[in-house]
Parts: sequence; C-alpha cells; structure tokens
Amino acid sequence: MTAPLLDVKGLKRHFPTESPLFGAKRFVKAVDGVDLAIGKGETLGLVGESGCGKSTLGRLIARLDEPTAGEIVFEGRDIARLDDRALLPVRQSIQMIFQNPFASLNPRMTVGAILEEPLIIHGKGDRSKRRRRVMDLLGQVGLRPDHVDRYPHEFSGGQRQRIGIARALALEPDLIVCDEPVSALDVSIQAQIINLLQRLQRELGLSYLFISHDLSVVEHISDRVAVMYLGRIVEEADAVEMYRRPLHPYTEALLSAHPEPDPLAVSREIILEGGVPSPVNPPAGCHFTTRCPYVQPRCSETTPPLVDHHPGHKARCLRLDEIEGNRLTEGARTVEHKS
Amino acid sequence: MTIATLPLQNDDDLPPRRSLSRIVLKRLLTKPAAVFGLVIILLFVAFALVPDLFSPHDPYAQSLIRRLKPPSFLDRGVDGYLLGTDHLGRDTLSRIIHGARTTLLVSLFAVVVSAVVGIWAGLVAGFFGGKTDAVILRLIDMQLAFPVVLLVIAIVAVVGPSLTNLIVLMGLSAWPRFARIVRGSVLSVRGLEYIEAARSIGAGKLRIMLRHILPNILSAIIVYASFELARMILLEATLSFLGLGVQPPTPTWGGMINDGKNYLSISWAVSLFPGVAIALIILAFNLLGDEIRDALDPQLSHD
Amino acid sequence: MLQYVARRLILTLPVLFGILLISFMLTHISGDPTDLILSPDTPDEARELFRRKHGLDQPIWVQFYQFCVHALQGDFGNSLRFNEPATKLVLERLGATTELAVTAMLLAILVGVPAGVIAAYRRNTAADVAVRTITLLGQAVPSFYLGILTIIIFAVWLRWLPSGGRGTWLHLILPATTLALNLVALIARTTRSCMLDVLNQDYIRTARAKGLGESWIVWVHALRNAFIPVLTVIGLQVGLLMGGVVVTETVFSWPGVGRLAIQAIYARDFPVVQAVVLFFALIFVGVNLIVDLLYAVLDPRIGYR
Amino acid sequence: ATLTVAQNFDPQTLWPNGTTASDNLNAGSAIVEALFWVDPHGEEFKPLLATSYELEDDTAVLVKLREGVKFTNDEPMNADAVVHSFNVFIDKEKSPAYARVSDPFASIEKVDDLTVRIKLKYPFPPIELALSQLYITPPGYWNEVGLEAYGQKPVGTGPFVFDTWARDDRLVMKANADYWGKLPEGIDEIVWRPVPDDIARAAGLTTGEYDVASNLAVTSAMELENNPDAKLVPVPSYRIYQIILSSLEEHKSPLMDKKVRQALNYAVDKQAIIDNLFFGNAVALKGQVLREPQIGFNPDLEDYPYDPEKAKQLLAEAGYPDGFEITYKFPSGRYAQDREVSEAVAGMLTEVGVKTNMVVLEPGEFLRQLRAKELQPMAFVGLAPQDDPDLQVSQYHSSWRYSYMNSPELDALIDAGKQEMDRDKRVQIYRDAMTLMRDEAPIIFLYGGVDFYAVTNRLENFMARGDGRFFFYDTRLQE
Amino acid sequence: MADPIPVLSVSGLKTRLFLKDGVLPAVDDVSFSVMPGETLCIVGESGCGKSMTALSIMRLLPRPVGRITGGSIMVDGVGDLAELSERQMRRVRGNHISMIFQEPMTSLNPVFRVGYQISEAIRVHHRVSASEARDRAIDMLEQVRIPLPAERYRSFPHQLSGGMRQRVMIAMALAGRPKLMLADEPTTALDVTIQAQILKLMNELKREIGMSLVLITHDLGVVAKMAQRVLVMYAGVVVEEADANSLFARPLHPYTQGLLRSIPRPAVRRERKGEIDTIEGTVPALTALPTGCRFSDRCPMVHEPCRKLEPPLASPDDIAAPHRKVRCWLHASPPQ
Ligand SMILES: Nc1ncnc2c1ncn2[C@@H]1O[C@H](COP(=O)(O)OP(=O)(O)OP(=O)(O)O)[C@@H](O)[C@H]1O
Ligand SMILES: Nc1ncnc2c1ncn2[C@@H]1O[C@H](COP(=O)(O)OP(=O)(O)OP(=O)(O)O)[C@@H](O)[C@H]1O
Ligand SMILES: [Mg+2]
Ligand SMILES: [Mg+2]
Repeated sequence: MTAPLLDVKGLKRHFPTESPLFGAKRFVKAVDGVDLAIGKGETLGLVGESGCGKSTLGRLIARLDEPTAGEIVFEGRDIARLDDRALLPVRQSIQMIFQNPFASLNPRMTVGAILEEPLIIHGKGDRSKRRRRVMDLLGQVGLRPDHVDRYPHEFSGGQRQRIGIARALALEPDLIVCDEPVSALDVSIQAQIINLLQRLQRELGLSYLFISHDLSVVEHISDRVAVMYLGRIVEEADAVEMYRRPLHPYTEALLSAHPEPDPLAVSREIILEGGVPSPVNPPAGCHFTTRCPYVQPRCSETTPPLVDHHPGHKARCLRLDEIEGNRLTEGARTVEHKS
Repeated sequence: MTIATLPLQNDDDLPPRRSLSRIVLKRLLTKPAAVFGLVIILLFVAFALVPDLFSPHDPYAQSLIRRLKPPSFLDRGVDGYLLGTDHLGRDTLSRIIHGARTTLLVSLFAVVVSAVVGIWAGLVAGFFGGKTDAVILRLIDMQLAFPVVLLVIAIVAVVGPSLTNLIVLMGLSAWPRFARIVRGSVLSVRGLEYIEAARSIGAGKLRIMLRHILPNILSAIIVYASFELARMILLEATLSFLGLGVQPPTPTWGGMINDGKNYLSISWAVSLFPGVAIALIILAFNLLGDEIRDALDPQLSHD
Repeated sequence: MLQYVARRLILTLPVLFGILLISFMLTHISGDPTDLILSPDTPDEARELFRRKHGLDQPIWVQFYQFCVHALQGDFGNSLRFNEPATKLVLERLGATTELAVTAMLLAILVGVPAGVIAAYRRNTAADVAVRTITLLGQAVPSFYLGILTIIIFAVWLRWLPSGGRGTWLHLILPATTLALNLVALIARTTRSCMLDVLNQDYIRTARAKGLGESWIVWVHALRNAFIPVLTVIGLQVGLLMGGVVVTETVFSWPGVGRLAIQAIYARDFPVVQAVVLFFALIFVGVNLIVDLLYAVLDPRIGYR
Repeated sequence: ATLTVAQNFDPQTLWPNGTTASDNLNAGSAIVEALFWVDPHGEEFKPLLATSYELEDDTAVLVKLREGVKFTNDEPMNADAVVHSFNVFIDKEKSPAYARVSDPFASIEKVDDLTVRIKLKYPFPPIELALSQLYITPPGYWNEVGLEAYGQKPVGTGPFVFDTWARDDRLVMKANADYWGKLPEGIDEIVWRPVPDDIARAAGLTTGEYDVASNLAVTSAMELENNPDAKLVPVPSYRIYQIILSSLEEHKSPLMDKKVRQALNYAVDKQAIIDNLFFGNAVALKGQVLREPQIGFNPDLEDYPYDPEKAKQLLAEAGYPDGFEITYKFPSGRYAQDREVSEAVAGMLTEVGVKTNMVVLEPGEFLRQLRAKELQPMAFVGLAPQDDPDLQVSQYHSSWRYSYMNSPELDALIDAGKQEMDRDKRVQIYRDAMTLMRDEAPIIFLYGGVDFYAVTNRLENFMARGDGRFFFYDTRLQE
Repeated sequence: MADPIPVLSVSGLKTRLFLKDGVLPAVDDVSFSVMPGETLCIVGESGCGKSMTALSIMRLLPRPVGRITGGSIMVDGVGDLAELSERQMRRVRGNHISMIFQEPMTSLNPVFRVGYQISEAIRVHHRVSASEARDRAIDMLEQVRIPLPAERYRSFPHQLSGGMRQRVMIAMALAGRPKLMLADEPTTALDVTIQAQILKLMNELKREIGMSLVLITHDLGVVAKMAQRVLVMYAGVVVEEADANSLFARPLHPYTQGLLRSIPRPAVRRERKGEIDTIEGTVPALTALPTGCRFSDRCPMVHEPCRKLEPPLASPDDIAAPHRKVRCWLHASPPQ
C-alpha cells in the first residue's frame, strides 16, 4: 500500500476552559488522540454526535487550529506545527467547505471577489487570468457567468454552497475537508450538492474528509467511515462493512436510531439511556460507559485501544467478542415499531 | 478541463453590475427619512464649505446699536436679520451658517479621531484576544473611569483651546466607547464561518481584519458614530460653557448657545436658533445613520 | 463568587494606578498653583514659602514618589486652597453628589426603561415617536442650557421649585432631571433596540404559546432579558454621570464633588483634583463591579468566572 | 429674622487673613474684626477694634485699642491678642496672601494692656490700609486649635458668631448678643450660600430665596431693576479694565511704537462698550488708571476720544497704513463680560485695520501668563490692587513682576511717591505720573467696572465697597 | 358508532405576510383535519409554509406582518380560532392546543428556571397555588422521563442538554393537557440518538394522554416512523395528502416522488457513488411564483396545462384512492 495522502497520528486538541483564580487549569478535550488516514481520491466519512469533536478535527486537518499534540502528515510532511507563513503553500492543497452556506460567505463581497481572493493571496495570474479562472470555477459548480457580480444574499442556499465549493476548488487542492456541507440545505438541494461533490471527485481526483451526522449521506458518499465519540475514534471501517456490521455499541445505537424513510421498515432501535457526559469531564476508561447497554465495571478501568477486529475494521471496545456473538439477544433494548 | 455544467436556474433577467455604494445610495434615496437627513446634512455641509454664499451678513460684523434684536418676522425685528442679532449685534443667521464650519469640523473630526483610534483598538482587541485584549480592556477601563470633562478641562487648561487641540482631545476622550462597540462586534463576527473561510484560503490577519471583519461591523460603527457626533457637539458646547471652547469670535453653535444663555431673559432668540441647528443636525445624522445601517444590511429585503 | 470579586478587584489595581499616574501628570504639567491660589501681587518670598510648605519645590519625580506612597494610604495631602486634607474635602461632598447622581440615575432608569419598552412594543406609533423625540432632545440640548432654562421656567416664572441649593426633595427635582435627560436618551434608546431584539426571540413565542398575557410577556419575560445589555449601558453611564455633575452642580449650586473638582482644576489644587479623580474612578469601578455581579443575578448563563 | 446671602463661592477659610478673596472676607469679617475699616460710604478710615492710631515718627505707629471688648469665647481682646495676631499676620508662611501689605511691618510691642506700638521697616504712606487688614484673633483659642481649624470655626469679636457650615452649601452665623458695638437690626441669623452660576444667583434673588446677591451679571441686573421686592445696588469697583500693550524689548511687536499704542486708544469706542455691554453701568477712565476720588487722580486729563480716522492716521505715520496682525489674549470667565468686551474691542480694532488673533485663556492659565509676563503683546486685564495710588501705579514699575512697560521716568515718579509721607506732594507726584502714562499709552484705557448687588427691599442701609466687600454694620432688616 | 369529530379542522387557510416590499402568500388555501389520537405529519422543504401554517393555528404569526386573510380553523369544543379575540385565544393556547418549536436552545427563556417556566404554563390556565403548580410541574418533568425531576426543576435552561431542553418544552406543552399538540420540527436540532429518544417519548405520551399530534418536519425518515397521515407542502400549498403507507409506497405528485428519490436510500447506496436522483432547480420565491402549477418549472413531467392553471387539490381521478388528495394535472382532468 502506498503512503496515504494524509496521515494523522495521535492528534489532540485540548481547549483550556476559564480557570478559577487559583487551582488547576481545566480542559475541554475536544480531540483526544485521533489516528486516521485518507488516501488519494478517497472519501473518509466522519460521523458522531454533536460536540464529539468532528469539526475540531476537521479544522485541525485544515490547519485552521493548532493541535495540542500529534502529527498531521500531509504528503509526507508534518504540517502540525507550521506557522502561518509556512502554511501558505499547504493551504493550497487542503481546503475546506463549511456547513452553513449563509454564514460562510462574506456578505459584503461579491461572488467574484470571494472566488478571486484566494488567487490574489497566492499570487495566481494577473487580473484577466484570475477573472477567467473565476468564470471557469463558476461553470464547474454550475453557476452562470453573470452571477459573478452578485452578492451572496442574492443566492439560494444551494447556490451559496456551490460558491463555497468553488472557493475551495479555486486553488486546486488535493484534499477537501467538508464539514457538514449539506446539513443546512433543503432536502431536494442536498442531493444536487452531493452529486456535484462526487462528480468533482471523479474528475479532479480529490480526496474528501466528509463530516456529517446524516448517516445515509455518509454511507452514500464515503469509501470508509469513522465514528467518533467524545474526542476519540471508536470505530473505523469500509462504509459497506460498517453499515452492515457495526461493532461498537455506540455505532450500533447510532445506526439503529437513524430513521429509514420507509414506514414499513421494522426498526430495531436501540434507545440510549443515561446522561451525555461532558467533554470537560469525560468518564474514565471507555468514554461510552455512561450510556452503554453492555457496560461492565472493567470498562471504566482501562481505555480500550482501537484495534483491527476484522481486517480493515477497527473498533475501540473491550467487550467486542462477547457482544458480537449475542448481539440483539442480550443487553440491548430494542423497540418494535408499527406493530 | 471543463465539467458539464449543471442546469441553470431560471433567472434570465440578469441584473446589471452594481457596486455596493451605488446600491446603498439608491436604497437610501427611496427612504423619505434618509432623504430628509441627507438634505439637511448636505445643506449644512454646504454652509460649512462656502458659508459666504449663504450668509446674508459678515458673521463678525458687529454693531452694538443693533444688538439683541429678535427675528425679523417678529415685532422689533430688523429687516434683513432673519433670526435676529446676538449680544454684539451680529447676525444670528450668518453666525449659524458660518458656525456650521467649526461645529461640523470639530465634531466630525473628533468623531473621526475617536473612531480611528477606537476601531483599531477594538479590532485588535477583539481579533487577537488573550493578553492583547486584556491590556486594551484595561486601557479602556482606565479611560472610561476618568471623568471625560475633567480630563478635557485639565488638558485644555494646559495646552489651550485651539481648534486642533479640541479635536484631538475630544476625539481621544471618546475612543474607548468606540473600542468597546467595535470589540463587541468583532467578537460576534470573529466566530463566523466566513472568517474561518478566509483563513482557510490563507488570508493574513490584516487582510481578515480589514477586508472581512471591518466591512461587516461597519453598520454598527456608523450608527454609533451618529450618536457620538451628537455627543461631540454637546461636549464642545459644554466646554464653551466652562470657558474652554473654540476661540471667539469664531462662531460655533454650542458657543452661541452659551453666549445666548446669559441673555435668555432679554432675548430668547439668541440661544434658541443655534439650539435648533444642533437638534436638526443631530436628527439628520441619527436618521441617516439608522437608514444606512438598514441599507447596508443584506438581511433586510430591499428593492 | 468571592473569588470572582477578588479577581475583578485585582484587575482594577493597574487601572487605578494608571488613573493616578495620569492625574498626577496632568495636574503637574498644567501650571503652578501658587499663581492661582495667591494673589498676583504676592511677593516672591511668600510664594517660595508656600511652595516649600506644600512640597512643590521638590523635583517632580520626588513629588510623584511621595504622592504614590501617600496615595496608597488614601492620603492625597492637604488641599492647597483649603488647607485641609483633600480626602476629607471630597468625602464631605460625596453624599451630596451621590444623592444627586443616584436620583438622576434612578429617574433615568425609571423613565428610560419603560419608555424604551413601550417604544419597542408599539413600534412606529405615536408613543414610539414621542420617545424618539425625547431621545433626540436629550442628545441635542446641552445640560447647562437645560438647567438654566428649567430654573427660569420652574423657579422664576412658575415659582414651583427652588432655584438651587440642596435641602428638601424639591431641591433635587430640577438638577436630577437635568442630569437625567442625557441618560434617559441613551437608556431609552438601548432599551428600545434590545427589546426589539428580544421580542423577536423564540422564547417570547414560546411564552405566547403557553397562553400568557401580553403585559406579563413584555414586562417580565422580555424585559428581564433586554435589561441585561441595558445594564451595561447604565454601568458605563456612570462615567458620563460623573462628568455631568460638574456642570449640573455648578448651575444648581449643588454642594457636591463636581463643583469641588472644577474649582480645584481651575485653581490647580493638585491634591483635590487627584482625590476627586480617584474617587470617581473608584465609584466607576465599583458600580461596574456591581453591574457585573447583577448580570449573574439577572442572567444565569453568566457564572462568576 | 434670617438673612440669606448668595455669593459666587464658598469661603475657603473664615480667617480673614487666610486669603484676600472677597467672598471669604465678607463672611469671615462678620465674625473676626480688624483694627480699622474703610467705610464704603465716605471711603473713610474708621476705628473698629482700635480707637485711634498715631504716627510717632515715619516708622513707628502707636495704636490704642477699644476697651472692654471680648471674644465670643470670653477671651479678652487686648494688646496680647493684637500682638499675637500681628505676629501671625507678618509671618509670610502663615499668611502669604497678605505678604504685600504686611511687608512694611517690622515688629510690635505691647505698651500696655490697651496700647501697642508697631514698628515699620520703612515709611509707608498707606499705613491705614495695612492696619485695616490686620484681623484680631483670640490667642488662647488659636493656639489651642491651630490655623487650619481656626479657619473652619473661627471665634472673633464681630457682630456674628459661627454656627454651622455645610461645605459648598450653607454657612450659618448667629447674631452675637454680646457684641460690643451696635448690632445690625433685625438680623438674627445670616446664611451664606455659594451659588456659582450668575443666572441662578439672580434667579434665586427673584424668587426670594436670597436676600442679598453679589456679583451679578449686568444682564441679570437689568432684569432685577424691575423687581418690586428688591433693589439693585451698583457699586463702582476698584477694578480698572485695560488692555495691556506691551512695549518691552523682549516682546517685539508693532506696539513698541508709541504712536501705534495711541492709535489703538483712539480706535476703541469705550463709551459704546459701556453703554451697550454694560447698559451704561461702567465708568469711563479719564485717560488714567486712578479713579476720581483717589489721591493723585488728575482732573486735567481727558480720555482718548473715539476717533478711528486719527487712529488710522497715527498707524500710517507709524508705518502701518494697512494695519497689522497681532495676538490678543483674554480670559474667559475671569471678569464680568470679559469675552464680550474682548470680542467688541477686537471688532473695533478691525475697523482700523488691526486684525487680532484672539487667544482665549482659561482663568488659571490666564493668571499664570499674567504673572509670567507672557500676556504679550496685547491682553485684556482688569487690575484691582488695594485702594492706594502706590499699590495701583507700582504695577507699571519696570521692576514689577508683570509690568509690560519700561519707562525710567515713570519708575522715578513711582519710587518717589512710594515713600512720600506728605499728602500734597504725593498727590502731585501721581498726577505727573498719570500725565506721563496717558501719553505713553502702555495700555488701552477702557473703563472702571461696576459691581452689582441685588438686595431685598427688607434690608436697609446695605453697604458695599469697590473691592467686592460688603458689611452689615448699621443695616436693618425689616420683618 | 358515529364518525369521530376531528380535533382540528382547517379549511381554506390563507396566511399573508405584509412585508415592506410586497405581500407574501406564505400559506395558500390549506385544508386538512386531524382526528383524535392521530399523528399528522406536514413535510416539505424549507420555506414552503409549514411553520406559518402551525403559527396561523396558534395565531402566533410574526407581528405585525403576518395575518390570516381567509379560511377557518375549527377546534373541537372551541370554535373557529380565526374568529376569536386575542384574549379568548390566550385561553386556547397551551390549554386546548400546545405547540413546541424546533429550537430547544432558544425556545426556553434563558433567565428563568425551567421549573418555573412549566409551572407558569400551568398557573396561567388553572387556578392553583404556587406549590401545587410546582408539584404538577415536577410531575410533568417526571412524565417526560427527566431523571431527578425535583432537582431539575431548579435548573436554568443552559444547564440542560439539547435533548433535556426539548423534553422540558414538551413538558411545558403538556402542562395544560391539550387535545392537540403542534410540534414544529421538534428534533431537527438534535442528534439522531437523542432524536430517537424524543420521538419515542412523544409517541408514548400521545398514547398515554390520548392527544392528537401535528408533526412538522422535513425528514422523511421521521415521517415514516411517526405519521399516520402525511401532508406534503410545496411553496405555500398542500400538494399531496395521504396516509403514510400509501404515500411512501406510491407517491403521486411529482414533487413527492422527487423528494423521496433524492434521499440516498439503501437501494441507491448499494451502488455507491452513483448519482442520486434530484429535483433540479430551486424552490421558487413566494413572491415570484410561476403561473399555473407552482412546481411546473422543476417538474420532469410538466405538460401543457401545468403552465397555465394551478391544479386543484383533489382525489386522484386516475387511481382508486379515496382517502388521498393530490394537486396535479396528471391526476385530474384539466378544465376544457
Ligand atoms: N474554540 C473552542 N474553545 C473551547 N471549546 C471548544 C472550542 N471549539 C470547540 N470546543 C468544544 O469542543 C468540543 C467539540 O466541538 P466540535 O465543534 O468539534 O464538535 P462537533 O462534533 O463538530 O459538533 P457539531 O456536530 O455540533 O458540529 C465541544 O464540546 C465544543 O464545545
Ligand atoms: N417574519 C417573516 N418575515 C418575512 N417572511 C417570513 C417571515 N417568516 C417566514 N417568512 C417567509 O414565509 C415563508 C414560509 O415560511 P415558513 O417558516 O412557514 O417555512 P417552513 O416551511 O416552516 O420552513 P423551514 O423548514 O425552514 O422552517 C418563507 O418563504 C419565509 O421566507
Ligand atoms: Mg461541527
Ligand atoms: Mg419552519
């Protein structure tokens, strides 16, 4: 196997919280020791509940934030500690698409100015060349040339997200971090954007880190999927494998809770009880202990490692073997619907 | 390489290329309140620029015989002295017209000075946060806790009330309020995704502050500046009251009110009309400030 | 919470020190007090004695050192004019100023907040226009002018109220109103815009969905939220208020610190100026500390961090 | 009944020798009395705690004290008290404000219980003036409480006794039942109120809150004229208003030329200023700095008439046919209508081609510049020295701290007048000085001010003096 | 047994927003009814008027711009809400009908304790003492399965997680024991695992209390799980109404069809990276609707009459489905 495009090792990001006048500083461990890799032309889906650190991880990889510890090896070079100046060339290769198409475009800049800005910053071409490139970009994402002088508020949400995509494409990156790029969009527009992203990937050979909480979308677009819980990756596998055979109890609950758009589907929903822990004060050992239906005392004692359980299918749970055998017969509460 | 473009949307009537300032102006001109404000301001600005064109008399020409006359449309008024005369027999209207220059100069520049200092301080504090923020906040606190009038009096007493000194001092006295407003706005904008987006394409700090943050907090600044302007006009008046205002015989509206207050019982007109001028200009700036904010706001539906 | 207060107080120390430093420098570059306190024809010999007596003959840095040492003990030295401790002079008048300022502030709040609420709730109606007009007047009329005008109208013409001085609550009406007018303007304006914000919030809709009465929603649910930013403005207004008392106390012969301050500045009575400035700063800092604490009472989201 | 008096400021101290400010003295001297006083009516020198004085020679004065006078704390007013008070008075550290008047005093000795002998350092013609400013304090109480506390709560021999004092608000005095002299009739209590704003002071008088208001602005005064309950008392002031025209070498300006200085005198219409800005309530100077009844006033002199043509002609002769530009400094808020007068004068000068760059000075800064001789080349001042020709004229002596002229001839006259004990000779010396000054025109002669007091009709026989002092001896307050 | 009377029956509802620059027909001729114990889902994409419909029923339209301009809103035992005075309406809100909103984060007043906010909802409709209200509020918290309800009573909204806050909202809505609950996207802001908890809770409560539910959402998964009947809205009008099973089995309106197809479904997912079917174009602005059918400019099956005349909402005349309604010329005979 060739070296992956991006290789993240032991990445951590701890945000200091307001500390009392005297006493120890406290931290939100938003990302707490993440390893993952993305190959060229590959899409890695990242799912997990709100606040588990997905965005923080994405921002670290796009180097919009500085990690507390760990390496981000991009094309063989660790970019985790580069300063702003040294990052400039890296920024060309790693770009980001943001969640909110309404907030991610500067309302006081025209579309043309928005798309031209990266080219100016990176000194690409003269005025007319840049203008031509802007027009090309508009075409690539399905916008008309005459849109160039309009302001973001004159566009619909889907169109705005296209502008965001065009901006990410402007510097011809290799990797794009997509942080929930469709979750703010209408149902019928969402599909258009997903199709666009896939088409661009095919034609430009892009790699995506695709962050989303919509499990259907992630399943559709990803080659591999990673599941995050409270700052850690708890499971990672090929997309098909993951959806067919989730290993970690959290993944299992997550997938089961996702409502299928089919009233006849018999859902075997696992309802998680127990409090959602705070990232300032995560439970000891396995972070999922507070809500896990299979929890045992030893789960709180050691932090389970992320290990290959099946080939290419990693999970972070001490009881995998025991659970896998008698899943759905023991422990897990299931709910029948539409009986 | 090109990609088959996606089907376009159904907007065939293409809008012509527009600049933001043109759009804003066009929007403003459809609002009666904005037009009213604009007209008043332009009128006073015209007074300030070419006072001689408008003023019926030399604002300095005194005649002790003709002093303290009521407006010409009232009993005892003297023809040609529309708004009456002051305690030295100078034409009030002409002095208001000429006073526009000093009053607007002092207050506008003072606002500019405080805005420039305050905006920078606020931008830097809000954007960099941390220690920088803490230091600037302490400076702001310090200045805010120092009674402005006392500060200005103390300094003017030393350096003398020259026009430049007044502008600089009054300006410096107001920067912390600007800084606070700007800092607050920056904090609310700083976390937005488009700032993040600008960083992701490699935009430097200065570029982000000036191209991305500043234009987006501009409307808050404009509205606040219109408010601050009123305060500056009053501050100059108060300094006149304390004997520290602009040098006589140069007319300023605040100074005229102050001169007139001594004659309030003999001739109310002397202080009333400059007061009306102040109220008008403040009203105009307030109206315009509010309307500009609305016009700049893409959230509001226009057209 | 005690920790929070302690932390806040520690943060104000550099501020207070800076204020002292500035006021020291300002007063000392602004001229020789002997000229102002002794009559112009006083012989030089007597002047020298006066300077020596008040330590004005020392090099400036020695004076500053002495000043700092004493200031830390709350001692600003004797007033050059009154020959009494400056601190005592200020404290004697602090009550009067507090009475005036607190009344004015209360008046401004009691008028400004409801006015702002009504203006916001009845947006673009006559009530709104009325409030905005008063706001405009508050911004446009210099307080010395307003003061004199009210004296002429209410004291001289109508004979309803005394023209100045301190005494019964009747004496308080005119100066407090004059002082309040500028404050009312800003408070009403801020309240109005905050209320407009709050009235659009989801939780107001929730309150309506519960079937609560309109006035309860406006005056309790909405105002409680809108009052938080208004409180900030009020806290900052204290600084302006302190400036305002200088003029108001002069016009209404109110025996307060503002009048002392302005006379002291004119006379270059350094110790008094410094004492006044420090007291004003302390009040400002204190009030804003209280405002911060009130925040936490009003807004549970803000902990004492 | 209670008499309420509104003055500009609250006293800083009630010890009259603590400051020379009239607001202090008016209040302080109602409690603490001097040896003599100058009656505002006759401008005569009258005994108070002393009964008479006698010049033993040019430098020794024998003072006889009034018998049977007691301080209100029962200490006797006698030679010991006078000796004590005298020693404080000449101590320049304790009473720096009086350093100039006390300068000629060398020492004092008690002759007997009611007689003291005062030794002078040099002959001093205005000795009466000096003696009228020596206030007598009780040594026992003074030594007990000290100078500062004495000023806060004085004990004296005067018609009133200190009662309470709320700073900057009200100072209350009660009538002294044991007063040695005649008490003002009907006044049981005096309340002194500091009211800094001119208009507020007048307003309070109109509403009847105050019975006496001092230092009124001329505009308010005009209004009070029609008030049926109060009367306006205009008092010609000792203050002489003038515009300094510096002719000193170090202050190079067109004013170095006498013709220019004279021209400016012709260019200013003083009468118009008096008539319009003061509604006639000011006294034109007769081309001299002494007032009509003063020793040395020269009745032969006439003021410069208003004659702009002549002014232009003189300017042309001096080489300024088109006039010139000059800096003109003036205070704002120091004197009555200082700003208005300055603007009016500037306007008049413009007519003859002299353009002024007006520099307004905050009163404190104004005084500093006055003393530092920085009010050059031209500035508006109102000088009010004590009522003696020497104290007046020596301000133009080249050695004087803020003299803006240097004339050896004038210096010689001043030096002569200073020591001349013979009254007639002294008169002639100052008349000559006045003639010289008119010709030299070191100033623009403007006007002598008028102080306005308003007094309730209930108060009879109110007396005010040109130096801002007023007294209640002989007054009567009706119910 | 007679036909049950609908809890709510809306007919011909028209809601207009009078904006500065024109009138927005946010809700246009919407009719539907809700039977006792029934769950009706309203779906449709953003801006199609779902919330406006609910707010019209509650008479909580944005002021002063929103106004009901036509139609009736009959509520069992109350009458036509559109006719009530504001004072009468206040007695209906929270009592006969309750509403919960999308944003649990902002829909609770941040400065009051959650318990107080619930007891306030009780006291406004029932004359009970403060302590009784408190007990009942704690009861409500328990009913919505909040652990340690007595302690939570004293919490402020920010101290609760999103799921907890939404439970509080539900408790508040239930406080008046309403016959009908309007839930406007109650789970959109929540995680799937939390969403599952809330939906389950709502179903349980509905059964316990026996109330009807109008659930507004754009998530077809949620619809599939919750709805008995479904109302599909597009650009201010109802385009299709059907029972849930038949709608998913056989959507009639081309918009509904497109909507269902544009979700990556298991079938599509299997051939990963294949294109998802989409509805091209975007929703038209309500101020610039095409003439004729509002969907005509995006409809793959657009034909002649569509661009001329707006189709009526009626039972399809081409298939036997008496309980279904659709607004499409494919299923209605165009006028001559
Ligand atoms: N700048 C920051 N300072 C402090 N804490 C932060 C910061 N950014 C994020 N956090 C905290 O880190 C944790 C992870 O946040 P993150 O935004 O990465 O979550 P997420 O998985 O993207 O959530 P969502 O699905 O809601 O977007 C959260 O608890 C958040 O509060
Ligand atoms: N306060 C308002 N002012 C102006 N227009 C509004 C307002 N509220 C809603 N609208 C408009 O009314 C139309 C219907 O809005 P509504 O909120 O009912 O949509 P929705 O279907 O609930 O959408 P979403 O799924 O986004 O909540 C939209 O076009 C919207 O832009
Ligand atoms: Mg995120
Ligand atoms: Mg909605």
